[in-house]
Amino acid sequence: MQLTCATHNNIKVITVEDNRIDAASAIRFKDEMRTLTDDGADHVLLDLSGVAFVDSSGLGAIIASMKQMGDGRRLDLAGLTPDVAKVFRLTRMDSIFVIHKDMAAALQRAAG
Amino acid sequence: MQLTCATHNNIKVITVEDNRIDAASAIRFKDEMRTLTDDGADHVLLDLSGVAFVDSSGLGAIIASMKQMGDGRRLDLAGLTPDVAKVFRLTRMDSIFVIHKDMAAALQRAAG
Amino acid sequence: MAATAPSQSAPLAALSSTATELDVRDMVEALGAALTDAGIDGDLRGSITLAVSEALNNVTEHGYAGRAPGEVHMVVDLLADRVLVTLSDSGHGMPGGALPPGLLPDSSGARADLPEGGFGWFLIHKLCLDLSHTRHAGRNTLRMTFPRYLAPEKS
Amino acid sequence: MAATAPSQSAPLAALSSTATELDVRDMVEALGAALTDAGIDGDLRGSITLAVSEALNNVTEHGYAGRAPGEVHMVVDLLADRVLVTLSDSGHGMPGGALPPGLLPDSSGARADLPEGGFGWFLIHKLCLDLSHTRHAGRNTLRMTFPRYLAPEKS
Ligand SMILES: Nc1ncnc2c1ncn2[C@@H]1O[C@H](COP(=O)(O)OP(=O)(O)O)[C@@H](O)[C@H]1O
Ligand SMILES: Nc1ncnc2c1ncn2[C@@H]1O[C@H](COP(=O)(O)OP(=O)(O)O)[C@@H](O)[C@H]1O
Repeated sequence: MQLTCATHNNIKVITVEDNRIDAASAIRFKDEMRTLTDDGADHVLLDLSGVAFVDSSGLGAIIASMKQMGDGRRLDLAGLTPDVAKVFRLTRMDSIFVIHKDMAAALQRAAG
Repeated sequence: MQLTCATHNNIKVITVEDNRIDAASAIRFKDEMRTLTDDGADHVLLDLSGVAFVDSSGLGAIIASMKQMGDGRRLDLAGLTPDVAKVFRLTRMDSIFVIHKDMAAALQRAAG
Repeated sequence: MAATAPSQSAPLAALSSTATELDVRDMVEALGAALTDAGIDGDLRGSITLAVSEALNNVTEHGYAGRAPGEVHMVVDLLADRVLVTLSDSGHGMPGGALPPGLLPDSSGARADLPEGGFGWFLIHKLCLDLSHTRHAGRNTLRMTFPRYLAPEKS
Repeated sequence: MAATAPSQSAPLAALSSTATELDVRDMVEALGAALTDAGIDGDLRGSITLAVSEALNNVTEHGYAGRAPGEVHMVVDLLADRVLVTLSDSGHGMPGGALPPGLLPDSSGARADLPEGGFGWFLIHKLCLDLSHTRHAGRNTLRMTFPRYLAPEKS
């Protein structure tokens, strides 16, 4: 599981470099998210545009990553590919996360 | 494997009392046929009217029973149910054995 | 037995057993009962049970030859115009990796030379509309296709 | 992959693997490749690979829980209007002997109470047209039916 990190407009952007978050990688994803969000950034944006497949274990790991950040801090999502968007829609998790179409839209919204 | 035995018009009639001769019973069938045909009767008639199913192992055991009788002695068949007749037909073994419609026909033919 | 289930839904039967002669006999009898329940009888039922019995006997005799009898799994599906039987086992692969051709053993010789075996694949080929074998990661999958309504005997 | 084989003949895929997370990932990727080869793409391909992935993960996590990872076998069939996926394994049976109902976990509470799991059977039920489970002689057979042409999402 490879995640890369950058900061734009005070938003910490984490990009998933693997093309799947599934049962085989969920725990590693969650652990790396913990490391990357431990600095306390208030607003984290997870760029999923390179991820073609998320199963329910991957979804659970994304939810867990949000929960482990604690209240008062945001984990937004951006760039959901169609199959990934479907997992969020079917499980109603699209109403729990703020989901941006892509990174440009997410950063613009934050800046505006 | 249960076989019963009787003599009509100098023909030794062996009736198969089980409804299948398959891989699980083929060896027993062949062994019991050997015992029952060891007396040297020249003309043996195998009544298969109670047998619904013969697979290729069962067919092989019937062929083996004929072979173990040796040349100059006959093993005829009678009363083949449809699925059993099909095995003989498909493998062309219907041209090797004399096959009678039923016991009455077989005994009449022998008597006539 | 989901005899009244719509085609393409639950299988008509999904059975598993150890590959021993007595266990596969039970499996063939359960197959026959499921076919009868589904309204498949007569010649077609006879052809399907015979071909499947031959394939199961092969798994028992050849697939697990030289090892402890393993498991064999059967799934039966009733489609609109076909009956599919899928057998899988963890036994040896086919000799040379391909389905045996199923030639009829020669019975033209003297009585003492008549074949007593080797009819298995011949019957399977003869009774199936279509036949395929796949081996992946040590598991064999044999797919046997039968017609649903017509007698499958090829001349 | 018999992508051009007629329906109801050879399976589109017959794959076997040990039920570990990495092995079933490979199996799901092979399923996806086979579907693409067969011209099944987009939303439908996504739904099938997701549902099958959930079912395979269940076998890995629950089916063989407390024992060494066993084997799981997948057969995929392309019918005229359906895609059938048949999974079989020798793991535990379903809790209570029946398919778990697949309720959506409650996410109405506080952030700290959000569910992190329990979505598996919910997704499977949601994405399949039809679903059946049979257990016989220690072996589970899960049959998942998908449409062949339409997106299977139920509202
Ligand atoms: N399931 C199997 N696994 C491995 N080898 C097999 C299998 N089935 C058949 N064979 C091989 O194919 C040969 C021919 O099989 P078959 O026609 O059924 O003859 P027989 O009736 O003597 O078993 C067998 O002798 C065996 O070498
Ligand atoms: N293949 C299986 N074999 C045995 N039990 C299972 C299987 N799949 C699911 N279960 C049971 O059903 C429950 C619900 O499964 P699921 O909805 O997939 O939740 P999760 O996503 O937490 O695995 C599991 O916790 C388990 O007890």
